[in-house]
Amino acid sequence: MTALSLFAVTGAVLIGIGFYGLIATRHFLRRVVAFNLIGSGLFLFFGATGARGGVTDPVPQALIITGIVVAFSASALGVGLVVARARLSGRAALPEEEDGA
Amino acid sequence: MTLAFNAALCALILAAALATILGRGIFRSIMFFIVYGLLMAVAWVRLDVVDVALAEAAIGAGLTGVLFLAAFGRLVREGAEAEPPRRINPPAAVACVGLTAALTWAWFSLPIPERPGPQLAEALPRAGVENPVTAVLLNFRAWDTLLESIVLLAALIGLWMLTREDDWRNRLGLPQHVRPGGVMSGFGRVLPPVGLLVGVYLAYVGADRPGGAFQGGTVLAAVGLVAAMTGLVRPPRISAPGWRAVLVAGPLVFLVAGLAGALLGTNFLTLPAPVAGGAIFVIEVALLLSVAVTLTFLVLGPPEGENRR
Amino acid sequence: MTLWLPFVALGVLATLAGALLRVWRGPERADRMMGAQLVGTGGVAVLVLLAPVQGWAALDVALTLALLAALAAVGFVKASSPDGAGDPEEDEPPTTDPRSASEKADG
Amino acid sequence: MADLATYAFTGIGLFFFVAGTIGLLRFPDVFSRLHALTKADNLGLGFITLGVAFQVETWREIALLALIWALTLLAAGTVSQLVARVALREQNKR
Repeated sequence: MTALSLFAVTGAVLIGIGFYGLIATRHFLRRVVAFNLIGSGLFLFFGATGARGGVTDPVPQALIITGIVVAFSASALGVGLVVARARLSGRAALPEEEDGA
Repeated sequence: MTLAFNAALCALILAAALATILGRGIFRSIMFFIVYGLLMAVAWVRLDVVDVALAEAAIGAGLTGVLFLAAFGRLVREGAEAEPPRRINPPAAVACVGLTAALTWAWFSLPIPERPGPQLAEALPRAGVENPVTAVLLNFRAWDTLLESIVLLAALIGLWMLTREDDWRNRLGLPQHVRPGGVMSGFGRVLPPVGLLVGVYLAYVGADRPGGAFQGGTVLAAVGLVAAMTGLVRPPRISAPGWRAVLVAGPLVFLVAGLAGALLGTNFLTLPAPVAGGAIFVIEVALLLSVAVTLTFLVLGPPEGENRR
Repeated sequence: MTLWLPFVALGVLATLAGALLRVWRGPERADRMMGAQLVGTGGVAVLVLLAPVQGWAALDVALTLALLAALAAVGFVKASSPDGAGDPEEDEPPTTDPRSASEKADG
Repeated sequence: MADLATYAFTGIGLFFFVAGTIGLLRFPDVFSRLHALTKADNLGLGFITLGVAFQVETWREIALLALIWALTLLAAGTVSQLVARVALREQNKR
């Protein structure tokens, strides 16, 4: 397996881990973290794609740089919403599911 | 040896990512996310994309950690950091394994393209800079960058909309205090000058080496954050006109340059070759300042009064 | 040299697995923070070691990491202070900071 | 000759990293673990930057390496002070 394939598969696994965290965890802050994992897994996959064929293509690199900054600003807004919600309701996690719901 | 190194690096990255999701307690999750960001910066260097590695090092390993830790502290004070007991969710796990498998299949079945496209090599001499990543960011695909700087501004406005009515006139973030002459205030006096130098250096070399306005801006944002947290400077209020001007300077200068391109006969946002170098320099300075200030304000958060429980 | 430096880098990476274990086990929050701090230093060391093999631009990334090495820890001590904005060296949070008090009066 | 110095110094640096990590894992309490950590931080990275400095091509890289080590020293000193105080306060609370 070449280095690029290794990083691309790592990116794919990261996306899977991130999605699991987004679906299966209940605390909102952990969900924001999971969202960040999906984002950076995607960037890794995309970056590896852009480096195939010998030369590194600058277009994916430029998009990833803007993507990292945008993902960060989205996280900052998300974290702000989590904190604001906790102040209003005193909780920052989804309640436990009732059986049969 | 390099394969063993890459494999070990990927294993550590995956271990850290799994631990953020599966570890008990939100604090542990945040710590592993910081570790994960550090390892990702190394991974980007291994992929030979230093431009991305610089951005990841400043944001993933620096700013995001402070953002999450500050949020965790606020949740602790609200008594909302506890997590309900978690169970394994088998359907979600199966779906996510399926997603990973599909992406892996996609990777191995995609045709290998010819890189980079011949258009880029042909166009690069007209770009005005030698670093192809900077050329793409600020000239060839300037649309993305312009809209991205506006997204940053929109996120900040959204965050500020969460301010409470009585906090509106306070300074951004929590009112920081340190022991005068203590370790933290000493650190806050030593680091910012060096950090300013590094940030400006990264932005300056961006024309022909890895670096640029975004990479430099993220480093400057981290420096601004250190200065605010250690009490070296006090954050401004939302209404401060000078800081508002800096926030919009980046997108505004970008738009003006784009319109000028349209008036000078080329298309909107396409910089004519003779002035491209100078125009990129002006845009970069404005973007550097806007990105740095916006990111700092995003981490500091909306204004909060003193000792709010 | 192209074999030795990646080998040392691999060795440093292996020690980072130990740091990850400390982050996982805790038990104190300070322990976890220390583990993360060691990963930061180790990341700088790996990048420095790879620079002669991989290209000297890696040093710029190492510089960025070294510059921000203390950022997360400062955020951590801030977040663990009682009001989220303090300094562990203060014995008690100053409730009457003269500057902010005067400012409030005129604002 | 320069290569020999690189082998020696980076090897010593790796030794300090290994020792620091073993200390971080095996020492019994927070403060002794902090002590182990600063060894890896200061000495390990110091020897590694020194070793790599024998491979540089220009003075620019030497300056960068020196700055990297100086910044890590500053960070390590600050972090150990502050984190130790946080740990002390958490212990006193109990």
